[in-house]
Amino acid sequence: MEVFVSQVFTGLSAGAVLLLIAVGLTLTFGQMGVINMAHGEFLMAGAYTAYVVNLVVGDAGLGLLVALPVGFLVGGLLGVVLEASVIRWMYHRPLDTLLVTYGVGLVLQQVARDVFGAPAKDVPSPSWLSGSVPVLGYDFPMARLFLLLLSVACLLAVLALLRRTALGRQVRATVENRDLAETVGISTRRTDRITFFLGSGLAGIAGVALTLLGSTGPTIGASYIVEAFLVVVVGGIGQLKGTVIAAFSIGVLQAFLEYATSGSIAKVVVFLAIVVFLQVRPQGIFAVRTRSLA
Amino acid sequence: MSVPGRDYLEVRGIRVEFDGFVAVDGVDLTLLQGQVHFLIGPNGAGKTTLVDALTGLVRATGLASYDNQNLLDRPSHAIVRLGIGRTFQTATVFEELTVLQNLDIAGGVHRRARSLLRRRRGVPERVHETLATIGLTEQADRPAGVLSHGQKQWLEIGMLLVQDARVMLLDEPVAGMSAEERRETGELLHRIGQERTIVVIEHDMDFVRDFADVVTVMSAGRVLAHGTVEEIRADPEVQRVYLGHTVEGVA
Amino acid sequence: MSRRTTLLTALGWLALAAALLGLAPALLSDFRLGLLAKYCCYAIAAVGIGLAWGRGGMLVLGQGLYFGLGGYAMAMHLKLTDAGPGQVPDFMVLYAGGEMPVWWEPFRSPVVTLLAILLLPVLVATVLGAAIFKRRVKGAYFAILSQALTAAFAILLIGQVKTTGGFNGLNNFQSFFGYSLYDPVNKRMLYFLAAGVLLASVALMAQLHRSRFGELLVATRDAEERVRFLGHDPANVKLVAYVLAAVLASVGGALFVPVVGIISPEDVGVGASIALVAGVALGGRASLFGPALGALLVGYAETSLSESFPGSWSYFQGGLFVVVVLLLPGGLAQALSALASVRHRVGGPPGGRRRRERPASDRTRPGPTTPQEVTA
Amino acid sequence: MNSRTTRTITAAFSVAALAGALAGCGAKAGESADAAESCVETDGDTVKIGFLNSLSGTMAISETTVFKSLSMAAEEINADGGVLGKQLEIVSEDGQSEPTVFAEKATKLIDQDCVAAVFGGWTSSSRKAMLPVFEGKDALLFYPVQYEGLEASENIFYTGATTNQQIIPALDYLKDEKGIESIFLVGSDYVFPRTANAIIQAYAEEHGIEVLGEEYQPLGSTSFGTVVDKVKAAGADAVFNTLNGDSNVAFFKEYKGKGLTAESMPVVSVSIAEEEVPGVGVDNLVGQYTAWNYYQTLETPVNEEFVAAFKEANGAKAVTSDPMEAAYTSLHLWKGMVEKADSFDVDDVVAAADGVTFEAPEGTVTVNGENHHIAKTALIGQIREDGLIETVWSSDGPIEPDPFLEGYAWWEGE
Repeated sequence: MEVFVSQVFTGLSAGAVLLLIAVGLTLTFGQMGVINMAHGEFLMAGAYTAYVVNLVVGDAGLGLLVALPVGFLVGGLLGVVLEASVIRWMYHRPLDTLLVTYGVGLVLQQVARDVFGAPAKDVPSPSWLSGSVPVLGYDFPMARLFLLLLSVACLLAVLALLRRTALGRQVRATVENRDLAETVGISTRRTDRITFFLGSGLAGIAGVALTLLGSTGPTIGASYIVEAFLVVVVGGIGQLKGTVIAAFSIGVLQAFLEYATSGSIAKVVVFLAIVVFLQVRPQGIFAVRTRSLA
Repeated sequence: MSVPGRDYLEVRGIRVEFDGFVAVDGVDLTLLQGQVHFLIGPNGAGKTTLVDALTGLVRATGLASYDNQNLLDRPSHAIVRLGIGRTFQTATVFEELTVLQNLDIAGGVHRRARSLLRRRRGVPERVHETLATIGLTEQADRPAGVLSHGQKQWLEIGMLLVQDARVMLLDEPVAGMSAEERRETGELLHRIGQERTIVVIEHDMDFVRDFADVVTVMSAGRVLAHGTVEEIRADPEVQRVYLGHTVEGVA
Repeated sequence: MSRRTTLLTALGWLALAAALLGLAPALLSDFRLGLLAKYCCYAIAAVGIGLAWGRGGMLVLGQGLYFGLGGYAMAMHLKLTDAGPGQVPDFMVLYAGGEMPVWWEPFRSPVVTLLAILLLPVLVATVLGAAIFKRRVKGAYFAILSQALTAAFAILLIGQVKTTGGFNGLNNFQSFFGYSLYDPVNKRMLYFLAAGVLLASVALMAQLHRSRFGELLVATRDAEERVRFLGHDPANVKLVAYVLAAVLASVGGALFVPVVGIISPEDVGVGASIALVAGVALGGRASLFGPALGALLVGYAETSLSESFPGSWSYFQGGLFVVVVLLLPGGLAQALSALASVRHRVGGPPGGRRRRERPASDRTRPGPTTPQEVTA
Repeated sequence: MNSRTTRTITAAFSVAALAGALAGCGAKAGESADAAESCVETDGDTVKIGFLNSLSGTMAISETTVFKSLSMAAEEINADGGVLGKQLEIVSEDGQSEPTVFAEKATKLIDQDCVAAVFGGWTSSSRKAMLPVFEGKDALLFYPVQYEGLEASENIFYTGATTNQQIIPALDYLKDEKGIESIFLVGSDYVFPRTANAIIQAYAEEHGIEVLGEEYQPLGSTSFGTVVDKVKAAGADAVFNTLNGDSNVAFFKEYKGKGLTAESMPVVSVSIAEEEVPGVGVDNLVGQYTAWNYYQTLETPVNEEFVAAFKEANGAKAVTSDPMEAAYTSLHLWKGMVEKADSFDVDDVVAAADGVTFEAPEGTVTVNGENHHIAKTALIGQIREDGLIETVWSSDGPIEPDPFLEGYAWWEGE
């Protein structure tokens, strides 16, 4: 029982990390059919933002609170720049976008290495996030709890934005049918850019949050990107609810497998399970009925 | 030379449903060889969906029997191999291949796997004939991408000929064609229709009137009427539901 | 394909052969020739990627999987022959208490090994490919899946220290089918072997490109649904190309082992797999010579850049992807043919000109196109 | 030209290539190939040596510092008159954190640049990849990092610790000083942790210590939720940590987050040196233990000079660590061997190696001519608030290297 509880929580918090990264991907992948491999590097930029903000502010707690919005802006701006300079020219070539953004990612990694140096940087955790809270007899680390809450909060914010605002309606209309959206006067160019800002900004937030769990290095994003894409694919492209389910199930599945076997085997089994799952449901958990997706 | 079971396509009770929306609702049809059938009806009547169902693009229930096989059980390419071919609303030819290559590739179904690995030598007889039939002999070596819209439609029909499709399902083949091209297309259909079952989805009523042997009117997923152009014209039901307010050509 | 193109192809092939078999050995030192042999191994895999990606439209981001299958099969054989009959490879003596898993045993035989190098990728690629293509998983889905598979493979290798050498991989080979690997003359022999295989695979591609299958593959790439209505199952067409690409990657990997003297998870992982794609993109994915020449060029660039400016390699590789794929989707082949203003024909650069395939009806109702529409 | 002609030509060429390949064959296995003649140039005023470190990729974090201390040693030696009166000329290559590249660059340094010796490598995989190159070309490699032992190549000198100079003393410390009765093993999934843990298992069995778990994570993994859950649930007296690089950060953050401390469950790490501490975060590490043979805080005149010189060259914030010191020492040891042999020839240098000593920052080290390792003193350290490591225990003088653990009856190869 104890093992069960601890693994559910560990899995949920791992899923929360995946979710935070994958939500942004789902938005851009879903709406524009763009596979942005540099998403991981936006995350890295968020992590370095946390590092820099912390140096400037000098207080771990305040630093984190400042870094979250700043990280969002940094990630978002990088996204907009990428969209405007590269991706907008390639909407009709989704596969090629994958390679181009991978290249952008490589360059960003090396920039980080040259600017910040290769050694990993530590961002100190605020004192109010050290230690743990007992939940059902399990000591849930505060940092992980914070991450879980942050990820849920981000998700709710995105949902509210999509459901409640005019912008959200435009985004959904564009996802549904790009041509039709254009004919009713929605500027899909503008919508695309905003979506990209939002999705990339979320990666920035994820980066800031991840400094609570690990180190900040040039390859921090690359280590998450493959898994994050799998979450998107399993969830069903453009489907937030699918992404949520996929992220948490993969997180929990991995946690249990890891408990039963080892880290390597768990990863391999999860990857294979995903391949098999896509045999059963090639469209992911929730299939989208739209023709504008690539 | 009528092969038993291959001189007609029989459709019984076909039904297609998308998430509760019934697009085709129990259609019965018998499509005979040697006739040019026209399938007409307002937008959303289910014409294209019916063709999609017959060619394995959407799941359907019911029976569509050809050559003693139920088409609805089979994947698209297997249906094609039974001798049923189709075209699409927008002409889809391989634009980077030449006209000749487009036709040649259509004949691939009947080749053995080994011969696929060899390069094409000379032009197969059937391809030659087809080039003449569709009137593209002079364009044989040009990339299909540079053809006019009408020529692309003809090329598609030519590809069906090379494929030796016994049943041809053509989705709005004359859309966007000039009057002259329409006439030529109509004549072409009648020429090749002698030994085949040809089904044309069409909106242009002049074209229907000039070339249809049999007309089926669909509305809201059902067959409204079936018969010759004259019979359809006279059908009060058709006039009430359909012809009255949209089409002036027939009424 | 016209007579003139055929002639040009033949001349191009002869020029490549003359450069690889005549010029290079005459001009290069043993060390440089060894490097060229390594690039040849990458180029063999790249030729396969050219077929699958350039001609077939399948962005294979996980060829490291097959490169690794061939590489490890060869490496296991070399370790076993070095150990001698009935003996166990050195690393197993050290780390696994001298116990050898049963599945190593068949690789003692050179015949089994050579067959494994050819057939293992066929088997794996057929199973995976059939599963993936029959379910109409394509485009980005396919790319991501192939990448995930190679990532899983690398993790698996790393996790099995006792049977695969783990992160260290397999290395320290003494001999290659009876020939000492310490002898420079034998190293040259290996170069000729790698170059010969590369030339043969380019020749094989030339034949495939002008075959009916080649046309069908391009047709499938450009309009998969249309091909279905020619009576072909596009899944089968793609499968053949995918399997061939897998075999070429495997052969490249198998030659890589004696040439470089090591195979490790680093050589088969995500990064290595994408690096293979880089050369293909540079050279021209759909062209005949592009993938091979691109891979040779990228290999050379990597070596010389890292010799002069450590760290600049990342900028170069990243920049290459951005510049080439964005501005020159047909790669150098496109640039060359633009220069020569030769009009391209079958399988010219697909990027920028590929249309989204939408054959079925286009209406606002829930359409009949859902299963195959998701990917372009 | 028709296709048949093309095909014939193709076939002809393929056959010719194959025939050429086979006809040109050299020595069969077992026959001795003509030993590659060394091309080392020793007639001039300079002699070339090669530095081979990862200056890019994931290992650049650690190896860049090794490169810096090697460079410092070379400058010192040159300022001091060089080796046998010749100035050292450095050829540096980037190993890019990839074993394959290490093998390739090693070949280049030996064949193309004709260096007298190569210094570098860090990971076991890079060393394993280079080993056949150095043996095949009869060249010299100085490897400066503690490693898993079980190796003694004629062509490599190992100036970092082998297992009986690091792992076993750490276990002795835990057993004798801390009185532990149980232990939990956590490591990255590669050969060093696997081998180290095999040794620990054997040691534990011999000395009645219970091993409560053995967990591995893929290199570079940053998900330690489950592992730390297992560690916590097992409740061992101590944790033996062979994690590498970034994984340490995630592990220690998780460790602290789940309320585990140096007091409640101490962790002994063998891959965290002064250089890595800031990256992991001093807060997360204070009070934890490390096992090495050198710390920056050592109070010997030689070390104080070494630290001062290093800070002079690399800034006041620079720290020194065990692998850097071992690299620094390796260049000086090579100098000692060459001068003792009065020759740069590899065979002469190897023959002269036994007993060469150097007053290193870590203390006096001596080369063992038989297994090419060096005698070193083992030091257990504790991480301080300022990020430096303080010696809390040391072995009784230098320990003779025993890479195959032949002197330990409980070890029989696993």
